[in-house]
Amino acid sequence: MHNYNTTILSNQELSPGYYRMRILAPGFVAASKPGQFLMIRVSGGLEPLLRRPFGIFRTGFLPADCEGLPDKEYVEILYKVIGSGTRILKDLHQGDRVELLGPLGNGFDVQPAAEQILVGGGIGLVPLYMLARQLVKTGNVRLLMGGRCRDDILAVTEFERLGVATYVSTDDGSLGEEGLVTDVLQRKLDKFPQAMVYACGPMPMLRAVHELCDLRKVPLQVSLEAFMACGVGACLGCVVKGAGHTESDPHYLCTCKEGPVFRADQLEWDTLEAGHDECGCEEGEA
Amino acid sequence: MHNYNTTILSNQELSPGYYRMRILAPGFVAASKPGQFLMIRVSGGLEPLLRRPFGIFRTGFLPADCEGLPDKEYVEILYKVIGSGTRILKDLHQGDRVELLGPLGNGFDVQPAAEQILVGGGIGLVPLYMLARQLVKTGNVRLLMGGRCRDDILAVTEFERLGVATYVSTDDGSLGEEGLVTDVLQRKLDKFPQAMVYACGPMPMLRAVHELCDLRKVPLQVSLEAFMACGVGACLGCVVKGAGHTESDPHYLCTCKEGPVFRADQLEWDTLEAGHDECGCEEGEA
Amino acid sequence: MNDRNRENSKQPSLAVEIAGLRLKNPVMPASGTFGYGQEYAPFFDLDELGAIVTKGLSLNPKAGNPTPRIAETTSGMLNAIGLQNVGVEAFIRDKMPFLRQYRTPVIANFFGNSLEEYGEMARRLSDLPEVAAAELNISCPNVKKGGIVFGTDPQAAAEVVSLVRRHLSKPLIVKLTPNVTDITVMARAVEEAGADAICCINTLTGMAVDVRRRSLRLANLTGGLSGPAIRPVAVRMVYQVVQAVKVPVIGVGGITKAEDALEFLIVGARAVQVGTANFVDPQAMPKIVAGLQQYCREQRVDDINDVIGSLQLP
Amino acid sequence: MNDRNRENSKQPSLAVEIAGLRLKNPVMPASGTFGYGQEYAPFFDLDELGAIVTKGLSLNPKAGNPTPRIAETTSGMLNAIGLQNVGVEAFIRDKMPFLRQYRTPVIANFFGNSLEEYGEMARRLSDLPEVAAAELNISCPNVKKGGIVFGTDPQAAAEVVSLVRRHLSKPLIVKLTPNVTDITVMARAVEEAGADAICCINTLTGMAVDVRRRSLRLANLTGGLSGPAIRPVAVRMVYQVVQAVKVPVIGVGGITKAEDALEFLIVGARAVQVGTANFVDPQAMPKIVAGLQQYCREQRVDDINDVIGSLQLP
Ligand SMILES: Cc1cc2nc3c(=O)[nH]c(=O)nc-3n(C[C@H](O)[C@H](O)[C@H](O)COP(=O)(O)OP(=O)(O)OC[C@H]3O[C@@H](n4cnc5c(N)ncnc54)[C@H](O)[C@@H]3O)c2cc1C
Ligand SMILES: Cc1cc2nc3c(=O)[nH]c(=O)nc-3n(C[C@H](O)[C@H](O)[C@H](O)COP(=O)(O)OP(=O)(O)OC[C@H]3O[C@@H](n4cnc5c(N)ncnc54)[C@H](O)[C@@H]3O)c2cc1C
Ligand SMILES: Cc1cc2nc3c(=O)[nH]c(=O)nc-3n(C[C@H](O)[C@H](O)[C@H](O)COP(=O)(O)O)c2cc1C
Ligand SMILES: Cc1cc2nc3c(=O)[nH]c(=O)nc-3n(C[C@H](O)[C@H](O)[C@H](O)COP(=O)(O)O)c2cc1C
Ligand code: FES
Ligand code: FES
Repeated sequence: MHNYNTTILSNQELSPGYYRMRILAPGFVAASKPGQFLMIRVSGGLEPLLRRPFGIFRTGFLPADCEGLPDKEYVEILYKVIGSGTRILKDLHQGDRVELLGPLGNGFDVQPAAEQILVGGGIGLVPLYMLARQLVKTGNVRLLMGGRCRDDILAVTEFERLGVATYVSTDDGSLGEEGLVTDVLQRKLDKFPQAMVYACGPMPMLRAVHELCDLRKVPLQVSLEAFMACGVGACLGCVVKGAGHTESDPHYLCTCKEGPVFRADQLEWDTLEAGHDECGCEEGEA
Repeated sequence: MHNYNTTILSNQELSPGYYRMRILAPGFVAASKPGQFLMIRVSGGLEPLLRRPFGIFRTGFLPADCEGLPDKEYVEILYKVIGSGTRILKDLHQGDRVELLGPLGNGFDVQPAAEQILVGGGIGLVPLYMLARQLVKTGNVRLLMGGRCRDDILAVTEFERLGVATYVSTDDGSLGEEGLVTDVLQRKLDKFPQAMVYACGPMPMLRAVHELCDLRKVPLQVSLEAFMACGVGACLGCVVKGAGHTESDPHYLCTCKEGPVFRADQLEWDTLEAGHDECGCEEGEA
Repeated sequence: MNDRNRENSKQPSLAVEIAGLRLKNPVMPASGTFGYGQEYAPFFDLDELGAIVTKGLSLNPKAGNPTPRIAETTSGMLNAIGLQNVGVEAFIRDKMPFLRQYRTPVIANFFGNSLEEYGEMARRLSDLPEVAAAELNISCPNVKKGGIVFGTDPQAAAEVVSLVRRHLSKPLIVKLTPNVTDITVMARAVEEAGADAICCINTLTGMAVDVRRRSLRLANLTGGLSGPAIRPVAVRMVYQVVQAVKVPVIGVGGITKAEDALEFLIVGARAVQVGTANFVDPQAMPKIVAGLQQYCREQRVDDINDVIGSLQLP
Repeated sequence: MNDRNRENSKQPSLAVEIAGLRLKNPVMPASGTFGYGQEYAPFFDLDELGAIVTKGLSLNPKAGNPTPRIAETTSGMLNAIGLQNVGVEAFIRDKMPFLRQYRTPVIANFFGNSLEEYGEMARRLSDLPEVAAAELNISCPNVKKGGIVFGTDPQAAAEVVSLVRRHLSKPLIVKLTPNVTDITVMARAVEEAGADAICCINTLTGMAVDVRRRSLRLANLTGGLSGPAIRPVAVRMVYQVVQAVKVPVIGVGGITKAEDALEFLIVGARAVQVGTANFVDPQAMPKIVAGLQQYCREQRVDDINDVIGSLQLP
């Protein structure tokens, strides 16, 4: 876990409103586990004040022709433009400086299995790439990727290049199958009842995924979002209620430190929505 | 007086810490009088919150090869990097947007005379250029330009090109004569007792100029600085005490609206320093 | 934003009513940040505003504080103008004729240096047909006599409000200071004493230091903090006051854009005032009015009154 | 900056003393923004700090408020954590061992849900040799029982302070809320009741609205405003308290850099706490310490104590 003052290598629009940013990050390749995140201070000033959390999409080394740069490890994020912070982020250029804190949190608990199913909703696909890269070594990996429309479907070919079988669905049918990603999941679970499931996306999707898996006793790990101030477990702003939480015997989990990835059975699903309802995009993505 | 959302045409360092910025400003050529100023919002956000006032150095038309741009009138400012606002300003580039309010305030009362003496201290030279451009039509114009060192002496050749005789002095003798600009003024006033004097610069210099002129009954106009919030006479933040001011019969003048140029006899010189002491640069320029 | 097609539908109504005063929209300047109106006339038609609120007026001209009077802070500014004003007679003579050109109601903000002066000012303002309502400032933190005592003590506040109420023949808005432990106590006190509406908040008392010189950045030592920095405090207090009283509440503090104004309207303010933002952007207010229109269209609301107080509690 | 050549001169001393506690420099975290220390240990050596201040502790573990608990505002943030904490026993068991590795004094921030609990906590903290001093929070605006009554009423505050004073065998710092009409009344009350030092300010109560959903952005409705936005209010209150009491004052509120810390020191704070800035930059505090060193060199001051209270009044 480090606090970097580092340099942006590239920042490109992937599809309307979605960007990919590559940032120099010495030490990140060895340090990052699938499902971890980082926090970025998008401005050297105080506007906006807080850092913004983003999943680590992937880490890597620069190709040889970039030698001469101070360091060759990079980290990549994919982000959706939502509000003040991401609007500033999207206007940054190669060579601009940025403060980066990470890698943060606990990633996925990677268990070998014959059948692995990843479920991504929109930008929730981000933490699944490094996970897939690891899982393909030990079994079949399927990515079920959902979004409202074709613009929300990102980086699918990159997963395919890893050898992941991808299944795209959109609410409006503008790409892949028309319908919810959870409909696809249901079919896959019927077919592969021994699968392990890993999901990241908006809360209504996660809840539906949880219900499908719970019914079938399929092990599920989910990556959550929460409002964060510190990212390191100090402010207690990002908590979710853990299973068995009561007022007199509180059992809170920090999304930043004990998460953002949790086993489904660690969480108190009944109360999750309330706190999380606010954390979506302004237009109420589902 | 207009509120523009306009475009920066250029922004160049003139000497260490001093910049010249050219901004598209339709209508400015006809509207601007020598000694007026403008206010710039250096950021579209709220940091810094308030606009920064800058004297109008000059206005003009773009040469023909720039045709195709939305409008061809520009305004130029010269500025010194002092704090948060000017630090942002210096990093802006051609094509960046900027909000500009102006022209503001009352300029110099331009009176024809055979001998005209302009006294500029450091960045205080700014409002004198358009004044000189007008005055050279009717008499001899001399610019006495002072600074702490050679870096503070700006744009002198541009005055010379107008036909202005220039006399440079620096505290450390690194350019021109070693000594205070007011020493030069004293000699000139001895020689041209009928001159009219126009001055802009730090308060200690203005006070010394005032004392020299007052003694000799030479008419003096000074351009003042003050902390400003609105620039249009609404907040009453920028006031100076006018001659004859008393607590029971207050006579305040707004630097932004009734100034920034005042006839020396309009002002209550005894009290000027107190309020103005704060308005200098952090290192206490003199 | 993604509802361009809905924009053709009929214009939503922004009109609101405050203590019998009908305003074409809920946006007006905050006293002391808009001069006497004329200063901002070059930038937009003042008739686009719900009302015009004047700089605080007193019986006699007032010199105000020594300079420096303003200092910028993070997302805010401190001012210690000290209620400098031309006095009510000069206002009538020199400023009213200009304002008479407009149809927008004029609200005269005023204060006194003593109980008698407050009463006298109320009588004087009653005589002026051009003044639609009066806004009583019992809250300016800068001038000891100008209000700090009245503004933080419920009994003293009630006393001055009922005095003014007796002498004033038009709607009385009372403006409260946020520098109190419990603003609802003040709000209830002035409501009972006869306020027709409550305006809050005035500035929070603050201070800034020039660390190189080790001196204060305002000659008056302290000043009033305004601007976006104080908005969360202002929204909270407006929410509390709305719960505590029956009279309409005007929300003020840190509004720079339509979303900010909406925070106040949603927690129940009937109108809003825009202060420091006028300095940042002289066209802030017409932009806020346009933004409220757009919000109503996006939210499919025909009447801004349906937004006012529409806060969903959990 | 332009004084590179002076940098060779001997290191200025930053050491200060607060109620018998010697701190190697005046910079420490604000309670609740630094966890129990361990969270920030990856970013710098905690021994670089003047002291470590813990998250507020209570006798029993405390669940805190529902989420969302935080919301960003202009140059500030609202929090309604609700004093969630592991309780003093778990603190001793799980957190103290880590802190024992450091030489920097540990200040335990604490609160109670009742007078008895405050007393019990004071006794419990007295037993712990690792705790150098206790900081009594009578001011958290979030939890009704956790202090709002004590924090805004001078009598109630005096009562809890003298109770704690009787049971506490180490220096007692009392932390005040800014949500009062006159902070000097509170400061004098707690000084008389036995506070060895006063810390101010806690957060200003605020509120923020999600205008699309027309709901509040915190589940708890209101929250505490912190960060640069509140600094002018904090500096003013620290200045006032310094004038009003004899005990040392610790300044807190909106500090992000050395210049900000210096504002507090110059008006007379003996030390400062850094809160929200830790979230913005986990290395904010060591940078502030370095900035204080540089300032002393630039101002040719050998001892930071010569800066403390050095404000020049006009
Ligand atoms: C662990 C984690 C991983 C994330 N990974 C990604 C990712 O890979 N790609 C991506 O596009 N987004 C990701 N997000 C969401 C991302 O942090 C927000 O979209 C972003 O902070 C919005 O900032 P803004 O300033 O543009 O929006 P604003 O609405 O202006 O933000 C205001 C405040 O709300 C917070 N906020 C807004 N939306 C969210 C949200 N959904 N979750 C948490 N806080 C929010 C901001 O951080 C900020 O504090 C992640 C969030 C978390 C917690
Ligand atoms: C009428 C007028 C004309 C001016 N013309 C010029 C010019 O042509 N070129 C130039 O370089 N400077 C000029 N100045 C000074 C210029 O406005 C300040 O240097 C600038 O505002 C500093 O901003 P900052 O954010 O960099 O400094 P900061 O110190 O961060 O500013 C903080 C606050 O102090 C104010 N401030 C700081 N210094 C001054 C000052 N000297 N006068 C007034 N307010 C100040 C800022 O506007 C801001 O509100 C002029 C000032 C006035 C009033
Ligand atoms: C420069 C200035 C002058 C002010 N003068 C007055 C005044 O004369 N009377 C008054 O009631 N409030 C006065 N105020 C307070 C504002 O009306 C308003 O309550 C406060 O600034 C908060 O709003 P804002 O954050 O939008 O500026 C003044 C504020 C400023 C910044
Ligand atoms: C997330 C958060 C939690 C806090 N928890 C506590 C607490 O437990 N006890 C306490 O006395 N103050 C608490 N505070 C208040 C801070 O200690 C500090 O007084 C306040 O944040 C102002 O300082 P700042 O502007 O530097 O953040 C908390 C503040 C924040 C932001
Ligand atoms: S974000 Fe601060 S504890 Fe998780
Ligand atoms: S700057 Fe507002 S009156 Fe001059």
